[in-house]
Amino acid sequence: MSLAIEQILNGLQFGVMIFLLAAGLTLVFGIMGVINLAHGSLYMLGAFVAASAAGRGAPFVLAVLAGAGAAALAGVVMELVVIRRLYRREHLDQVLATFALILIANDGVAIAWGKTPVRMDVPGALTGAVTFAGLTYPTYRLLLIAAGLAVAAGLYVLISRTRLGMLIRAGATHRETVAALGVDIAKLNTIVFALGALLAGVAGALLAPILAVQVGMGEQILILTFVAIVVGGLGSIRGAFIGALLVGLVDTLGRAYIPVLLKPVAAPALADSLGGGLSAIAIYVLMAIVLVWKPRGLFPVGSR
Amino acid sequence: MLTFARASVAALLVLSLAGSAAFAADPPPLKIGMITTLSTAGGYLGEDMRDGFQLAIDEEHGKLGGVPVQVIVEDDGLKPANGKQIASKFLLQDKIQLFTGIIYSNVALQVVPDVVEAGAFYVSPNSGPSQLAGKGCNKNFFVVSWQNDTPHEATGQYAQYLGIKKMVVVAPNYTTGKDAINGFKRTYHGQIVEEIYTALDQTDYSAELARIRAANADGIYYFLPGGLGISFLKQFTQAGLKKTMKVVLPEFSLENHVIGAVGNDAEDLYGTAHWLEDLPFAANKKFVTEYIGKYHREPTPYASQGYDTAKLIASALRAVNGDLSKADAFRAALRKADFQSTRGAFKFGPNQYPIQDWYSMKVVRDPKTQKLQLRGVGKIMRDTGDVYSGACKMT
Amino acid sequence: MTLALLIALPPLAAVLDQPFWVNTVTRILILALAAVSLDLIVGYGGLVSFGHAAYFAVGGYTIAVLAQHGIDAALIAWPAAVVAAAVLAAIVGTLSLRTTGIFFIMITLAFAQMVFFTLVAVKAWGGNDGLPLDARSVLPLVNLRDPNALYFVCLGLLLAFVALAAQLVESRFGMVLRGARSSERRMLALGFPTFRYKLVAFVVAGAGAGLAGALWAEYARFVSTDMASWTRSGEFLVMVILGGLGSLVGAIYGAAVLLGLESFLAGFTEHWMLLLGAILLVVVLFAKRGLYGWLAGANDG
Amino acid sequence: MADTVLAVRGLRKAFGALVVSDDVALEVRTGECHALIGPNGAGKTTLLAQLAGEVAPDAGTIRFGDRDVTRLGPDARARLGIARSFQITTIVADFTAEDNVALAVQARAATSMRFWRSAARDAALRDPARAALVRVGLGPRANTRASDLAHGEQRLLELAIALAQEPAVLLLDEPMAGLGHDESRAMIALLREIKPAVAMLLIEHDMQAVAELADRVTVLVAGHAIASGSYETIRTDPRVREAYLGDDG
Repeated sequence: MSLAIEQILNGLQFGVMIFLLAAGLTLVFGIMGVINLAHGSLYMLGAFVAASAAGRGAPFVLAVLAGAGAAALAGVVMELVVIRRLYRREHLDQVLATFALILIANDGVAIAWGKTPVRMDVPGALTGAVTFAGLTYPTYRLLLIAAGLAVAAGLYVLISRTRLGMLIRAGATHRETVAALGVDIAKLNTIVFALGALLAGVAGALLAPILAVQVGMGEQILILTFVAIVVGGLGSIRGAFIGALLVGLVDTLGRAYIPVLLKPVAAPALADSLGGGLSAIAIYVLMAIVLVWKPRGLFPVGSR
Repeated sequence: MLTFARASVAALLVLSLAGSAAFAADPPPLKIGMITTLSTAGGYLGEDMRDGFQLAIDEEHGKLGGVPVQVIVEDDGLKPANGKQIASKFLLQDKIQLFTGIIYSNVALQVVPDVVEAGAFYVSPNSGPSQLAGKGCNKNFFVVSWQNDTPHEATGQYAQYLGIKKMVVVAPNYTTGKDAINGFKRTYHGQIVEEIYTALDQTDYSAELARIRAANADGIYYFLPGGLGISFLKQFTQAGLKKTMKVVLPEFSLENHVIGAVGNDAEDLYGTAHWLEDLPFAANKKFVTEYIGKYHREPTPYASQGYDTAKLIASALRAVNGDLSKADAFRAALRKADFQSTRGAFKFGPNQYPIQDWYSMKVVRDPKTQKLQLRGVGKIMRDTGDVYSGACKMT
Repeated sequence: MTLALLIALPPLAAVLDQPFWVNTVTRILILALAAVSLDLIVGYGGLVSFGHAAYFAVGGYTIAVLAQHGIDAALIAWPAAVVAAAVLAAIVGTLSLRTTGIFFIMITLAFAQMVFFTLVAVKAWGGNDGLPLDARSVLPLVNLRDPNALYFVCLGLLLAFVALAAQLVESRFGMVLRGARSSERRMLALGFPTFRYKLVAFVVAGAGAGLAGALWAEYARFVSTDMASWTRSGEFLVMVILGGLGSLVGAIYGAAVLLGLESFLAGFTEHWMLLLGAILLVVVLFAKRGLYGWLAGANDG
Repeated sequence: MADTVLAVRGLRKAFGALVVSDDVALEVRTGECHALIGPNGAGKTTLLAQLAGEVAPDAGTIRFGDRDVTRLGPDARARLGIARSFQITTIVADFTAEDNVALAVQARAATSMRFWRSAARDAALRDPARAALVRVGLGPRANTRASDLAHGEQRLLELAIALAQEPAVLLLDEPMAGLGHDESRAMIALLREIKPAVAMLLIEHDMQAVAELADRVTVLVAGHAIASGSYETIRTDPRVREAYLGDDG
């Protein structure tokens, strides 16, 4: 029983981290209509900068802020130099241009930090595990869940209660109206993009202590993120949240239970490797099922 | 008409661009084609290997075995198709007769047959696939590192030696991973309570770690190359599992890059390797000092393999005075393995894969510097070849 | 003139002692075939498939697996590869074509990933080590072992497919397909069951990629899982966009330029990806209709 | 046989709490123009979309002749002979005017799964297409890209496409929208000319056009058909004046 709860917590933790990336990606798509494949590169940058800062003795919180700030700054530059020119272009052009950005970012990071994975430790106070209700769970993972949920709540408040949020919501469905209100759309776009980049940076920095911080780490998680926002319905923060949790849970629980469930019905060696194969494709099956059932995701937004 | 002209100009341009690297330099130096992985997440392995190889050339000021050489390095991007393309360029355009460099077996399996069929030589610094060790062996194919199964056999042996009763084994769900686990099982005879296969692009291992905890084993072996292993080890330690389980690893998951990336999490890990930084051989001491002096980073097995590969090639080039058209003599010289390996005794088996010693090692904290270091503990296997060589009928 | 150059290439390469040219261009021709087939659905049907590598891989693996079982007659193996890829495309298309836009991109990617992970896990087909072919298939009258013969077979099949695709997009069928790209609602209102048209196009494109995969297996005498990887799908898309959407021939230029650049830059510097990225970025930002638009001398407007 | 070609009974459609069609009934007969008027947001376009099959009703039936077509998709209905024009011009922008009409001709033909012959040189498509263009006065513009046509010309092209389908029922969604005075006159004349051969359902804000074309008028307010009758009856109906015409003054 406690194992099941642990696995659900694991799925939740993975899900909220995916959400941090998914939120930015879905906002940028919802408001600017841009598919940004280079979102994972901002996440990578956040991780590298945080690791560097921590390596130079910065306290953990400062290191995370440095990573997030660097990603946001890179986001602003990216928006001003490249993304801005893609708003009115076809999705395909956006895909190609942001794919090119991935190549540049990966090689750039390799030049700046080298190809060897970089180290970042879990802060000393958080290395242990917490025991509650007969369950032992790593403190740092609990922190990740808390941080992810806090950011989600913060985003909810930002979107639903503030003027910026109002503009973001309006911008997703009624671009012209927002422009007519006298709002500087270009500035709004830059702000939204920087916000998305910031969240990606936060995710990178928070995960840096438990992941290999290395070139190419952005693409590993990028596909999962896209699956999450597509399952949730593009452009919807709520959809991204549900989608990310679904992906996190399906992926984790698939890895936890598919091999176990197969054991009684298949030869052990086959069960292990077949189970591994099936759990690797579980999220893709999830996405295919959702899209066959609801071609615009679980929470479709407006008409686009 | 203009459009056609432009189109064909473009086409010509592409062709000449693709080929122009070849027009750059003419011999005297003997060209060695190095196809390796420099980009992608696995790029640092190729970088180490290349730098180790280069170190041997620098020792001789641009020569190997007294023969001036020029190494042409190209990145395969971890794509077998790219490796193949580079190989045909090297073969057909640059007329290269001596190849090395490939890190990953899936690339090697595509490239090596092309190279040896063309009558050229391939000396592998890092990949010894089983397909090319038995029936598929070839007289022009040499492996300096190990047969792919052997590091895992050594690790199994060590786990056995450490008296671990119940093990969990983990590997990615692909052929190399399954081969690794089979290799481990060949020498480990305790109980394997859980066999876990992970995805190739996995970053989060929490689900697996919960399964591992539930399995109540007292030891774990995993083969997760590069970043996969780093992520896994960090999360494994985080989950507090290191307190209850002994971790026994093949050298891929326990080398200086890994230790650098995981920090204290590496403490008290066990492992096996065919080469160690602190092996007491003169050739090794020289290599380690020079490598750190030149590249300002700790050497890895990949670096030592690059260096040894270059030294082996040097010994054979000296024997034929750089004339590769004396293929039989060159081959015979390679077979002799008349060079000082950084890992001590080294000779080739009948399939031209190495026969060598395997060491056990442990991560310990240096009492003076407080730095974590890999220290040799002892020999775990002596003069060990591989199980496939019997099937090799060299022609 | 480009065609004349392509036909003259093998003798020219022989005279200049550059056999590598034939090898390189064969590779370009095969991948161009896959790119052209993708352009058929992306450029004319507006169906951005991010899983085209799956059909390429299925075509290739069909050849290799048949060869594994001793079937090496090209006249059996090649059609089998085409049919296998077409069947897969029919299944994926049936399930995917209800979605549009980025949803379609992602669902095609999902199916391709399933193919990829399956190939990685099936040990009988070599898993991630891939599967070698002992020899090229046997074609009556033509010796495929001769690089020049293989070259001309690839060239011929590429031209045949381009001709077929060009015919297709100009036909009644093609009019409906292109119409649906720009206004699906209108086509439905006219009475066209657009789903069927898109599905047929999707299957033809899958078959084309399957043929390319089969040729790749013959050319490389090896199939491996990276044939099905999502980066491979991405490369096909880059070729199509680079060449210019909806021009068929453009995809060939796209393939040539991408592969040429990759090969040149990788020979030139370790940081070739940085340069490649910068070049792609400049092209997409400034040459709006792709290389074909530029080559055709058209104004970018 | 009664002349009723399209008959709607008890049609109901709601988007969440918003009821857009509330128990709507209407009929369209051959040779007759049935106009559908009502204030903005009354549900006219959604009603038309249900007739065309783009939107599925929650309840009610739609009969075409003696066949129930309520559950058929738009393409199936089009093949039976229900054609529509769009309020916002929906043509294939990068085809020529003639290509656009040729598609409609092609749609009528038995199958378009023809892969070999070039459609551009297919006289069986081109001749009727050109005839339809000539009929709406676009003959000289046949080879112009649709996106290069002026707005009024695009509206005419919409009509030519619908005509080329040779439908039994023609659903017109504001054909006069955005037209100048002279263009409107020409459009009305054209519609009068083709009226005898088809059953016509017309959504229109231009009351002049409704007066000239409609044999019967149904007034839709908030999804509800509040009145139906001749233009004169409707014009004088107090409920209608209150709900609709009153607004216009």
